[in-house]
Amino acid sequence: MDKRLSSLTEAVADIQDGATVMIGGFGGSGAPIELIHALIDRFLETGSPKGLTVINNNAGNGHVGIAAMIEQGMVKKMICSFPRSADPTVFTERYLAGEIELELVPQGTLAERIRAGGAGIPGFFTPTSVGTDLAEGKPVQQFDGRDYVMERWLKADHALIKAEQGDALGNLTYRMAARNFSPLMATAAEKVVVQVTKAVEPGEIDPEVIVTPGIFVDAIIEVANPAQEEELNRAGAHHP
Amino acid sequence: MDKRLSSLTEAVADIQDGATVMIGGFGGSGAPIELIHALIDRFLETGSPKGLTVINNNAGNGHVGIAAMIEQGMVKKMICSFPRSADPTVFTERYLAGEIELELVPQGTLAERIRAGGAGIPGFFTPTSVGTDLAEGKPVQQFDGRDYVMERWLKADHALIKAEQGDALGNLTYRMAARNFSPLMATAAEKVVVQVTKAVEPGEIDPEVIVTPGIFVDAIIEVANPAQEEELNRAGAHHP
Amino acid sequence: MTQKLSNAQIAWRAAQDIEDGAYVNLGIGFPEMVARFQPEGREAIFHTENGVLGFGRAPEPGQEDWDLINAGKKAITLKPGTAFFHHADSFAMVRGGHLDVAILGAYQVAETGDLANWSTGPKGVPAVGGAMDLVHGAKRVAVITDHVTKKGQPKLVEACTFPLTGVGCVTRVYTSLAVVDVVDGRFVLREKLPAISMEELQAVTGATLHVEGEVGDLICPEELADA
Amino acid sequence: MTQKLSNAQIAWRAAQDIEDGAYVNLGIGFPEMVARFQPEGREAIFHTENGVLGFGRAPEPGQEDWDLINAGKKAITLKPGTAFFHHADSFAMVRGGHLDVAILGAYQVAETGDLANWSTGPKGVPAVGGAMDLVHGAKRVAVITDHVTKKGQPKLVEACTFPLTGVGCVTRVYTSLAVVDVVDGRFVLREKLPAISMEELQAVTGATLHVEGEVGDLICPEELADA
Repeated sequence: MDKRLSSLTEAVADIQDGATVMIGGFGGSGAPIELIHALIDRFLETGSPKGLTVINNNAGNGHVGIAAMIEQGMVKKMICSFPRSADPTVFTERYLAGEIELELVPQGTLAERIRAGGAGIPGFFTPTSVGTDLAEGKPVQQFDGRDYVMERWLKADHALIKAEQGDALGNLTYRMAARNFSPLMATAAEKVVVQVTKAVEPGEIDPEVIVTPGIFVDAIIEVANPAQEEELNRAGAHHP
Repeated sequence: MDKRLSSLTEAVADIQDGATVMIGGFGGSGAPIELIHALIDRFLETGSPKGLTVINNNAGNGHVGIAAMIEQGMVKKMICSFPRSADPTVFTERYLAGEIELELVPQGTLAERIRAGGAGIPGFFTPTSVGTDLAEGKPVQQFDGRDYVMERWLKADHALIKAEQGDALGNLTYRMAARNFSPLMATAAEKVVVQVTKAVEPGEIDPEVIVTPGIFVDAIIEVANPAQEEELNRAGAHHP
Repeated sequence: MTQKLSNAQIAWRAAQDIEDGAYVNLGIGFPEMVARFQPEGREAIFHTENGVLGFGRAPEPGQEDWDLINAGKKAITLKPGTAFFHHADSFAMVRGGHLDVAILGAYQVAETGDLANWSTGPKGVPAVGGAMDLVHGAKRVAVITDHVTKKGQPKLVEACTFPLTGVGCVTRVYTSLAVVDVVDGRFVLREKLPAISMEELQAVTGATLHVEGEVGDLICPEELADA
Repeated sequence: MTQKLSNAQIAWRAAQDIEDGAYVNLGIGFPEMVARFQPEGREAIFHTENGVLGFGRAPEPGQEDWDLINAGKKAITLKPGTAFFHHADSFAMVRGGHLDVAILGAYQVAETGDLANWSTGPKGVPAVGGAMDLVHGAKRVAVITDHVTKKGQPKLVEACTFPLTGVGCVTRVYTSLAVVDVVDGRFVLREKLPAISMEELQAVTGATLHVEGEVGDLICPEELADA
């Protein structure tokens, strides 16, 4: 079994119209720019995939990555905690025009819902958002005299994430704060595709330091010297 | 801030009668033998602590570690998934004599309840045990047409765990399958004391490979060349 | 009817259905034997509840490292690609549906797919381990077992009389006499030992064995007969 | 009444209450400034939602590594003992009560301890980030804020009119004029600028300021007045 793919095109080939896609990253750290741009390129060539629901902490910055997906009209809905950034224009304009839906989720609840999706936990209770607008319509239950909101798991058809090292079995490490949501998303999507900065052979990663065991990963594609979203934005990049 | 202690005696000094204590380990791997034996020694000298509720996957093996605690009469109740072992005599005899209580919890539910305790999640739903005797008396709720049992978090007054490396800030790594429940227990107890095989300075552990960040740890005590429970048992050891 | 498969033969048969690259959990005890019989050219990746994925075979006696064990507390070894993780992540793999197959032992399997394998009743010390998690987690839950108990009682039954491990979870049973699927609340016979007649097989089975299409011959390597 | 504390002075005052070894989360924006003013001999350990504990100061311009950022997407640095972890573990730290202090900004704080700091109403794009988790997670939730809005409206009120971030969560407010505790549904004044009278302070506060015992002088380093 070898999970390594040979092209970015292949890596994003099976995402269908209307799919739910988790995309790793927090701001620019951990954003799988090359996978996202390969998906945009596919859309520009074929008109598909569109009508996507995208799950990420944010809603894009500038004109690359998720912002570029939104700009091209591929995204129907964002599920995120913080749709603001240094340059959130693309999302903001479409949101205010009613052209994109937003499900706003507190950040810790977003993380826990994704983890729950991956861990087979359909619902859990959290104190977060109790008594606020974001708890509206959700069951509230008291434990030990304190109110908690019940939240549901979050799953996706696909996850696109970025890792540092990945071996042929899909075992992954991450780089600093670029880890963020990616290990969770790797557990919660039907098909998990990872761009790794360095593809290695099984055994090259110390078993003690593997963050995402290969069982969660379907495919890896090596992208040496990947773009960093923050740096692209500081350089005023656009995709395409 | 330096979380390093200088003696095992000090490490177990504040566990009170009637306390709930999580003890790391799965079988012999990860069992903090020196911490447990220091606690037994304290009990033998002072008569305290007794009436303990102990949370561990098992209920002791042979006449060392948790089995020795039970043998000395320190344990009122075990919360575990599998109270069997190569030599479970100590627990078995007391259980059949009605001298020790048992709360039997499926292993994955035990792990998740401890994680929930550490993560501020008072309740969650799991498919595990639905329709079985172990779900008796627990709320059942349907999600997407499937039944799930609601389980509660599990917390403790103390956790005694074993790690491989620990720095002065409490950052920890583990050794192979000795990791098991310990990173979870470190999050779910009021006071977390760790015996580490090697105490190091902050910065000596690569930030990428820390498994338990120091925020979860209250104190560490270096025990170089720790005993391995399985090896003690194969040698027929008794404590004291 | 004295002929029946050895445990090794049952394990071998179960191993034939495990695909290359499958993630597999083998219950403690007899099911662990399945790992020995991976077909040529296929490599399954074994998961153990206590936080190891992709481990290797048992070490030579004397070479054990007792911090490297499986859920049955037996020593295992590293392989290239082995990963360690904690218990919550381990059961996220189980409960989250990431395992392709779990192969477990059984006291009884019902035609509804119910499984009883953790307790034979209120006597003694109960112990459940990870079985209740596995039966509701793995994509496919199979059982390997002798066809009858030591006393000759059927283990394939209409309804379990022992406490349940899980409801409607088993989809295939590999016994010492047959391979039986659970389909829509019925046992469907897929394979049986050539030497045993349908009537003989039904006589030692506690629920109706249905036939849908061909019943294959259950043929296992002879050299495992005494293993 | 023109005199008031600068943001740096408010941040300095809040920093004085952070104990050595405390685990602290600072909200994005103004609260991040608190990290600059750790008292001599004390060292707090800073947590950021995006998976870093025990990080160091901002790097020199040009030295940023944009994979090493805080929740405000600002570059940070490593320190001996820094740890990385994923978002679920990060919010386990938050929700599980492992943080000693969270210091956040506010649109409004009510005498009940209710906090509004994420939305000023239905216009624009709503964004919540980790604020709702932090207010119910940290052992102590403090607010730093100007005492009034830019238009001079009180930010300390009887009841928040903006959408709530959390109910009954704030226990201390450091403002540009005073230090106020929330005690049993009332504001209790602990310190105020010496130059402001009780009457003047009450006039710019939207709920009754109670006095229990001595009201201290709120005195901050002069050199931070223009910072």
